[in-house]
Amino acid sequence: MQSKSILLILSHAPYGDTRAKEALDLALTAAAFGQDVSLLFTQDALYLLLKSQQPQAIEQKNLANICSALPMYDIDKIYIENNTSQTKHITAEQLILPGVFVNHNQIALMIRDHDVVLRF
Amino acid sequence: MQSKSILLILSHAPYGDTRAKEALDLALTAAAFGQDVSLLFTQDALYLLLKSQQPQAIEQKNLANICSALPMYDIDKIYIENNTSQTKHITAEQLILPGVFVNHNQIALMIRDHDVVLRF
Amino acid sequence: MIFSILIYGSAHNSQSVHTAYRFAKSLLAAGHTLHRVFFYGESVYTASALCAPPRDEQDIHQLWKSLAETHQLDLVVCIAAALKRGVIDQAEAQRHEKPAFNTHAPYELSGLGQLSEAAIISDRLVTFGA
Amino acid sequence: MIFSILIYGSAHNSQSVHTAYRFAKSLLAAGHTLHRVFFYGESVYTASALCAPPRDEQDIHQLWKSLAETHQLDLVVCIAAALKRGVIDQAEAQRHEKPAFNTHAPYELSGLGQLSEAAIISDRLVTFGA
Amino acid sequence: MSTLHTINKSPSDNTLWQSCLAALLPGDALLMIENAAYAAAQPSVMTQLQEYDIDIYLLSADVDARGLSGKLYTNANIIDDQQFVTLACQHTKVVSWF
Amino acid sequence: MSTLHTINKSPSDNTLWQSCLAALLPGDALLMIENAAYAAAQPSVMTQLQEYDIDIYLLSADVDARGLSGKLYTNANIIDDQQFVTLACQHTKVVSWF
Repeated sequence: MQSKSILLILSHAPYGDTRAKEALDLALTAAAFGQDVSLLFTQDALYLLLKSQQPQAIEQKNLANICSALPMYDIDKIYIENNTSQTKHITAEQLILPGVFVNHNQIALMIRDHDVVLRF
Repeated sequence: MQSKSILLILSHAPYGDTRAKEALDLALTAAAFGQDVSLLFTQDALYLLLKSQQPQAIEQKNLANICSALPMYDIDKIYIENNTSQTKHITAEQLILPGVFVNHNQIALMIRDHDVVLRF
Repeated sequence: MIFSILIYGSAHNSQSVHTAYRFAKSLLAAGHTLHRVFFYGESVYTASALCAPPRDEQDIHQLWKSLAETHQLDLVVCIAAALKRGVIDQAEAQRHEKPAFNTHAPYELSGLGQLSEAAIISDRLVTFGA
Repeated sequence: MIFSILIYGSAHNSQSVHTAYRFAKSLLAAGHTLHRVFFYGESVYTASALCAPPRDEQDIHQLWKSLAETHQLDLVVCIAAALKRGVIDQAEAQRHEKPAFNTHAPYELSGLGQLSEAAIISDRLVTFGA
Repeated sequence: MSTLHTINKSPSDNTLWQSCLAALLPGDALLMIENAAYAAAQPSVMTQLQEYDIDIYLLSADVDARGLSGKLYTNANIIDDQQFVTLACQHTKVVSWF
Repeated sequence: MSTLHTINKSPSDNTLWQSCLAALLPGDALLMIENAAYAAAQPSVMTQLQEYDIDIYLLSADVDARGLSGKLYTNANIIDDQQFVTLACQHTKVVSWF
């Protein structure tokens, strides 16, 4: 089966709805199927990567744990919207996963250069 | 059964989701049950009142028709957020129903002065 | 004090049904009365007994059901919102000639009038939104 | 050209399932191929055969079903998203010991791999969102 | 190598609109569907869109449903569902903002 | 005659937040639940809230779930579910922004 480059853009925070979780499930499946997956964290999705999440208080799965396991599933192209991290006063040290910080221009070019782009 | 004053604040546009329709259904029911219902159109809910809606093209019910029938169901306290109509460049002549234009201060006082306030 | 709760958030795509559940448990624990829980909009899916969540995830249908059975709660599901979404009890399944049904007591299908009545009877009506 | 469609919007609380339906009809009318329609997230409720919309409203379950039968479409419903939401076919009802089921052909429960495969096979994957 | 972007929310979802606009490249196309049709009736949004070297489209069913014909502040192309399919073919991919 | 306002979306929903803030009166209380807990980690939003003569609350379950303790730019009261019920009793009504 041929391979395509897939860019998954996450934009929503964890826990308030299932959007972030379902996007991560999709990323893991695509990687398992041998696709070339890149993950871009924008807007409130940056909150997925915050350390010290304890969602058992609201009876939900820990999505930060899923994120930190991404490299084990061969998803190591992790990008983070630069502007978002500034607006939200979040620094690289507060994140459970290293990523490449990109600006709006670079994001536009990433969207152009991938075969398939899905934004959740 | 005693009566309470109910303020229903609508904030969403018609057709994209069912929120506006379900809020209108609730208003009609509350009025039928003899409640003292006031309706406030804010944000994108102002679009509910635009003339010439033809939602048969997307196979949905015409919500403007429901709105224009509100006075027949004894709902005649209709308020419209002033700021919204300015931002959206919508004038009173474009609306299928007359309403009292209110500003943010007046809205805050309306919320204070009603027994029950539901925002959809 | 007499409370009623209106839930409007999606049963399986929003935190609000669970937040409402915790609020209900807490007000009961504090000795208040919960007159009615009204499920409207996308929250009506809570009443479907066919949901099969993964073992390590919460079963929000079951959580509300158990709480209702323990405290004799009135769980009312908006019938109009439920029928269009395929949440249907035995009586409605017969009326609409459907081959199966997916909800039953303590969840009860009824009209929006039950919400109006709850708003009047209760000292506080608290909404948990989409 | 080979198309696939990913639907993510709520079946009964969003316009997107209907917009996707019109897009599918149009691409088929233009002679293109529709490789697969994949229902994910809240769109999985489309597959429930128990919905009973008012007579004057559209029946989105039936619209997709008819289109699929006319054109032999592959309607795949994400099984993980469906089970947690109570959209369940006969086989899964048995496995999970549920007393009833609410979906059947042409809707088919399957994994997210079907979406990955569709993304590879198709010239265009078009998403209709929440 | 151009992209057809679709967007389906009104400009009240400012976060979504700003993300979408930031992703537009010259030669791309933007199709405003469902509640995004309301954007075409807001002068401020349409003025902002003029800064981009892109083609702008609206779906006629959505414009008619919302009573927006005659209230548009744009010369966007109003297309039907068939032309939506044609647009999807003419661009190398479709990206949906929702 | 005071109101308890609850809000459940992050400040990315700017339209919701501005509507809610415009409705606050002196003596009211604002409880940020679910994704609104993220607001407490954003200095700009908390600075704006300081202009209002209201009490501000957060639900501990939501703060903990999101890993926000230690990242808050506010001295809002962090309360549990029981105290949420108490707040609802202390105010004459509850208005939910969602």
